[in-house]
Amino acid sequence: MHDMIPTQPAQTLLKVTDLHVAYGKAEVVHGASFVVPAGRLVVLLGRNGAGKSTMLHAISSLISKKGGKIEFDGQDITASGPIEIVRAGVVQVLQGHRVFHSLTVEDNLLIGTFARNPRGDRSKLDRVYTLFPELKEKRHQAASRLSGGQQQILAVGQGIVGDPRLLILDEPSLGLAPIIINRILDVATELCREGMAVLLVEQLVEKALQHAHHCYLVETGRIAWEGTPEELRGGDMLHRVYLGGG
Amino acid sequence: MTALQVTDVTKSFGGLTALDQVSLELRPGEVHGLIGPNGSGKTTLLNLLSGYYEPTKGDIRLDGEDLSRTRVQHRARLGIARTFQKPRLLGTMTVLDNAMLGAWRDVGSNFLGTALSLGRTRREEREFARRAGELLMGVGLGHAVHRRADLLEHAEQRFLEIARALAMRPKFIMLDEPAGGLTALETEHLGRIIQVMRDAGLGVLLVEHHTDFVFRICDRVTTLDLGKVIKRGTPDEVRKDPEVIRVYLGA
Amino acid sequence: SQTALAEEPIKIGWLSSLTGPLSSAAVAENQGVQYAVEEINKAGGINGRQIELLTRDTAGDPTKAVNFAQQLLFRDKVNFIIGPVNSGESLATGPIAAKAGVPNIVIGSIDELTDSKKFPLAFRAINTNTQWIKSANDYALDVLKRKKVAVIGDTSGYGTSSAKTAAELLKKAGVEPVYSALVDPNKTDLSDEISKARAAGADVLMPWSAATGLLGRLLNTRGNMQWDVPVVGHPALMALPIKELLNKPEYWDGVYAAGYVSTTYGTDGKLPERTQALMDAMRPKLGGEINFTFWWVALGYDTVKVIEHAVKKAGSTEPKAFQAAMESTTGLDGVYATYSWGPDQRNGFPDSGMVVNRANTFKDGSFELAPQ
Amino acid sequence: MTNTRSPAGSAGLLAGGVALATLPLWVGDFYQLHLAQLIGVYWILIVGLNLVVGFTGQLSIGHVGLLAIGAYTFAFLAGTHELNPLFAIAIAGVIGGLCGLLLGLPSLRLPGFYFAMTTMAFSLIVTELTLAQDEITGGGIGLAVPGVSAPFDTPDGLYWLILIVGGLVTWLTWNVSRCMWGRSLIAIRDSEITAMAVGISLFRAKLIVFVFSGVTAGVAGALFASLQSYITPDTFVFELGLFFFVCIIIGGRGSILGPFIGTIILTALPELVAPLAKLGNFFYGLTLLAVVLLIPEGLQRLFEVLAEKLRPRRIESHVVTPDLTRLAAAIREGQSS
Amino acid sequence: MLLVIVSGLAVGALYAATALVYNVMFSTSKVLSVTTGHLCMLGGVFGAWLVSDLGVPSVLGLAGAALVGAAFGFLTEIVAIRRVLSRPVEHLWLLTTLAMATMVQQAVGLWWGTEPRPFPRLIPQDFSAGVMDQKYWLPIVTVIVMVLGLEFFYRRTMYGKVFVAMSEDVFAAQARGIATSRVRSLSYVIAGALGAVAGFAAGQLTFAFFAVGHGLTLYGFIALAAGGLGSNVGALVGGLALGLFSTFATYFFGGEYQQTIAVGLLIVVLLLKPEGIFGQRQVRAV
Ligand SMILES: Nc1ncnc2c1ncn2[C@@H]1O[C@H](COP(=O)(O)OP(=O)(O)OP(=O)(O)O)[C@@H](O)[C@H]1O
Ligand SMILES: Nc1ncnc2c1ncn2[C@@H]1O[C@H](COP(=O)(O)OP(=O)(O)OP(=O)(O)O)[C@@H](O)[C@H]1O
Ligand SMILES: [Mg+2]
Ligand SMILES: [Mg+2]
Repeated sequence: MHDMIPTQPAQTLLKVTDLHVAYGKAEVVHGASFVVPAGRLVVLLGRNGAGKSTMLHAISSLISKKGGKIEFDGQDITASGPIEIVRAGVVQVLQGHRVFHSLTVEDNLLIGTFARNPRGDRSKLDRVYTLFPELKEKRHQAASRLSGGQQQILAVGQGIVGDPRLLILDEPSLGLAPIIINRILDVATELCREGMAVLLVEQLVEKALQHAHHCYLVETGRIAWEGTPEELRGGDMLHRVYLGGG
Repeated sequence: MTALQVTDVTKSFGGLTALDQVSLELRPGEVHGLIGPNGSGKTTLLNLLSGYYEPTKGDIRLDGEDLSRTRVQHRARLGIARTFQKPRLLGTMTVLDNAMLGAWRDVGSNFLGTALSLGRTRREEREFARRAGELLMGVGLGHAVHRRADLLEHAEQRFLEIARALAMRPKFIMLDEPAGGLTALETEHLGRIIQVMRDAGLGVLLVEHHTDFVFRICDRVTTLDLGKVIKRGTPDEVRKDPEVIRVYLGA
Repeated sequence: SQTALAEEPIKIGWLSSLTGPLSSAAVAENQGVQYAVEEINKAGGINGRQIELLTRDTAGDPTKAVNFAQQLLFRDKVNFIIGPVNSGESLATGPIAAKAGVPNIVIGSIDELTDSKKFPLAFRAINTNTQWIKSANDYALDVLKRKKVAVIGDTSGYGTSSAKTAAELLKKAGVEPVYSALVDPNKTDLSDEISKARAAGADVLMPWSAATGLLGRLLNTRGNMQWDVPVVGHPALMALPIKELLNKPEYWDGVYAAGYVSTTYGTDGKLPERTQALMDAMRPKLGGEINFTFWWVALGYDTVKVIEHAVKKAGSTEPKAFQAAMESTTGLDGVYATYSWGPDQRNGFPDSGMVVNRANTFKDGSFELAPQ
Repeated sequence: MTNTRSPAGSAGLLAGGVALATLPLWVGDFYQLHLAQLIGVYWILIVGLNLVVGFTGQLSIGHVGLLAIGAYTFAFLAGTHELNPLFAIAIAGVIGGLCGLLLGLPSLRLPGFYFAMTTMAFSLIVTELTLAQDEITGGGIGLAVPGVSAPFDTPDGLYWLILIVGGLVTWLTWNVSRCMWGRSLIAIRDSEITAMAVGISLFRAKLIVFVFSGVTAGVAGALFASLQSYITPDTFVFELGLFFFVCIIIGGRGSILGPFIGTIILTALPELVAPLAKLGNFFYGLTLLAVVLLIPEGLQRLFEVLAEKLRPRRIESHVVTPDLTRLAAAIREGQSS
Repeated sequence: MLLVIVSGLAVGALYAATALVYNVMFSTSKVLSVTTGHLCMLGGVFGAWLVSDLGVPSVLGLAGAALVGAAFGFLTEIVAIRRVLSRPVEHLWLLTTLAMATMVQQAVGLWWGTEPRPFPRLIPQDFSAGVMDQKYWLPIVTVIVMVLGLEFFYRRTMYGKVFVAMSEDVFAAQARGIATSRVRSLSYVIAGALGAVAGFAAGQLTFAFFAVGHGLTLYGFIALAAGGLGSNVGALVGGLALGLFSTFATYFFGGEYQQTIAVGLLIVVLLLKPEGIFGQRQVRAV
């Protein structure tokens, strides 16, 4: 696993350095640093409210950063807006079924391609339809009619059609049947094999570790630990982070 | 022996049949798990039970009384409570107020009485506040009683929803993916809470995708697929069922 | 203290709807009021006391009017109130001025505004609505010899009530209107009303509305239908904004409106010299050409002059004295009219001051007499 | 609701109460007294409307219609038919309530903004009817309105009457707001789904508060009429209905103190910009815009924020650990009772 | 009788256009702006000013009016919409747009005068043309062109979808790489221009009058609600229907109960079909 030790910029796709984020006065991310190498699946683990989503939002510059530096593929994207970042290939799937309810499934997917192609790009849709046939069935249904899980699948689909170079998934397993979760994580690994990178936030620690190459433990806005899944399973870090203290 | 009975219920939306001839019995003092692939009809069944939808066919009975076509409010007053897949709290109110809201079915004083602040109203208020307070302590939100609900974290919101449902003094409580987005530890706590409910004699209907969790705490499990019941029985029977593995659990 | 008293100014509160729909009358009257005040102050004021004018824009809203009336009466302690302009507001402020015991020069035309018992201190300078309507009716019936009248009012408070009065007066004269309707002043098209009036066989149209838009549409529709029927009614028919709204200038032919001797050209083509004098004096302020009916200015001017006259006569601004002075005023020559009030006569405007004008003779805000 | 008043708060409340009760004694002149009376009358309407708009979230911008109905009822009974004014005020309240019922029955079934527009239209309809039914309302001429009978026949007396009524309705709504009913209304406002889930009958609750607001509007109308001493259709312009609504939003939803202060400020404002004559309305709009942009959540929230500034409690996140024995006890108790 | 129908259709067309303008702003922001009617007012007033007072050719006049409308739309979005949408409290936009409406009406009133002023003849035609008069068919043609244009715009481009998307969830829309603020401004600019054009086309009906805004805001909304919020066809049908209906109502019952009748119509429609004739209702609450 030497080839993916962060200090080798060559493979590094995303590099977050000393990130600080605050909501109003309350700072919730206090200097987090981590890297996502190309072709790797990196997972962020941590308790609710630890600040994982906040970090992800900051990367896509959906919220303003208080400090720190974010580089993507060698470019400094700290200052650039959400659009440029999506165009550059950083696509994020937000937490919790964030789809557009009164649009049909198909239109939701087309919106996913909008940033790259303002006229919408249907050619990208087939891949998602083959991955998730349940979406194809319902392609002309309003998203509001989907079940919670189906909406989550659609959200992931929206991310994939944006053909990302770095795909950010925030708790994709939320409300999904185990079989689908496996399918999504397999897709993620496959994307990595194709040379993209995936940054994953997950509460299903075991499942996540099965697919991850590298993991970071987030504790109240800081990176408390980093290492490979094997190392993590070895130590008692997980235990500590999730029970907090002791 | 009261029970909530669903018999041969069918629900279709336009062309699509979300539920097809589903039967299910929810008994007091047992935790009944409801699992199945996404879009298999679990939430729909919950919505039928709590009255947001009317069944296309079949009926729903509580102690023999047919509820199929009664309003949501009526069932709430009969003691059928539920939580939602996405927590639905009142952000501008305090945690305690949110929990107290559950006591609505016990409110005896009408608008005028309240406006004139008759003794009865004040007595009720105190009573409800005490009860809700106890429940909040119970589910572990004691530290946040007077916090605005929109400042709660995800897990706290889920537990508050449960407290509100319990404040309704329900006979039956239906939980739609209560463990969604909870950490292992929090899921652990949730499990204990559910067991306490069961021991207190509530009938619990649990819709959940954390299968190991479901199999651990449920007495019986029903599996839906494409709106049909494909397997029901003890956790072990269901877990080993090849069909369930194929459509839901995966290898 | 006598001197001190002499120095302190005479406060006049001027409730004027300078903004909002129907503000053009108020704006013109304001010119007259302002000018009169300046003139008097330049000449050393009334009995040596300067006039302090406090103007408030009621925007035609009765509630605002009441508030400002209270403000002027009880906080600013004015000695006199002029206005308000619109009937709705005047109806609301009248009782308050009476309660405060402050003299009020009324410039609203609705008859209910004056009453020597209820409002002993309220004296009207303008003519009454009845005087307007009567002179218009007389002209239509007696001079034009028309008997099939169509009465058209608008749905505003003023419109409805005037239309009602008009119908009543006609009945008194033994004429039953063949058609009468109330129209929303902003209705975009009047073809249906007019064709109905025509179908009813009307031989004269009598609109009672101050809404320029409505009147303009009425005349345009009449013209577009090439229906040659005389229109007799509210003075607003002669206002210049109407002329601008007309599709063709000739659509103003055959339009006659209640007007005033003071703003009517004699056979010699001259205005009454008091009017002419004021006009010449004010022309520079009004920016050369006068493009609004001048009697508004005259009325505004007179309101202040009336106060001056009464105060001089009474020797003080003391209400009772003022009332006495006004009640004993007869034949006071103003620009706008020659006023006479009396112990139980609160409407100073004489019937003899009314005429009917030909609308299309607008010149310097004055008009020629309608053909007799 | 379960917001326990701080001693400072109740002290302030007391001081405010005393100041209001003695206002005629220290107020500068009749004009200011008149403003106070006007504010009081508006408040009587707004405090009822507040339950509809601020708590239940039903956007009624047409309450001026109900105000007008109350006003005309009073003028008709106490004026035309020389009924005892106090009695007439009561009847105006009843009529207001009835009209509220009639308006609410169809319109409260409509979603948010549709309801708003219906109420607005209602106010316009009332104007049309007052113009058309001139044998009762005097049409465009309007009606003269008598004062209230002794001991309320002096300006001070009228003020105290308004104060008493205002105090009463405020007390009533305050009681409602801090009990289960208040919670249920807010539930309806923020999430109808939740409200239904706990057994609240939406339409019934909406209708009840709307009728209540109708009653206060009717009473307010009666007092407004005798304060104006003359009413015409142009008195009850649609803008007035908006004004009431604005007072509440500026004050802050789900609060009572906020809208009260909002009412005072917004009523006094036009008088302050009066010397601007022609520009008056423009500045009114400008101020409204500024206020909404600066304190979008209303005065109430402003107070709260300031309070939090004074004694900030930092929210530390920690693991939720249930107390199972206690929970069991609580549930069992619920089952048994 | 024919004349009554045609004039009914003409005002109906104006209501329909106003309803369309509502839709355009609503589509990106879920806001029903009180300024909608005033956009038409601006079109009428500035059209008259440019063509009559400055004597520019009517085509340029139209362009100028549209420009003014667009500018005001843009301003509205920046001042009254953008900042309040980010707030948790709903319906603040009602107040901010109301404030904008009050200010623009007052400003125009002071500058242009409070009396209605004539709107120029756009096409040489004699006034005795009766039902064929341009003041009737100009608005009708305009609104039909508008509907076709909008439908084309929504179907041919992604913007229809983008508008809906961001109106539902701005945050998620940004995450998908949509320049939400820019898109919203765009919709308000379009709305402003359309409103002004409508006001310009109907100028000969309404005259160049500073106070036509309020009425249009109300009637436009009634048309929209009856036709179905969000549906352009609905707006068209609702508008024309309302125009005809109220004209006939006044023809038979006189002007006293105009509003009563119009609103009666609305209530009936909404009680029968709450989402409006062509609207579709949001399904699946839970
Ligand atoms: N919009 C917001 N305003 C204020 N505070 C916020 C906001 N969003 C999140 N927070 C706070 O920031 C902290 C981190 O939130 P965040 O959602 O990033 O945590 P998380 O690790 O994603 O938790 P979860 O696993 O529940 O998603 C939490 O304490 C939360 O209360
Ligand atoms: N209102 C509706 N209109 C149309 N189809 C609907 C509606 N509600 C549910 N459905 C369909 O019915 C099926 C069952 O939905 P339901 O929400 O019950 O699934 P679920 O078992 O809860 O799935 P999940 O585990 O993802 O929540 C889905 O295919 C969904 O698309
Ligand atoms: Mg998160
Ligand atoms: Mg579900």
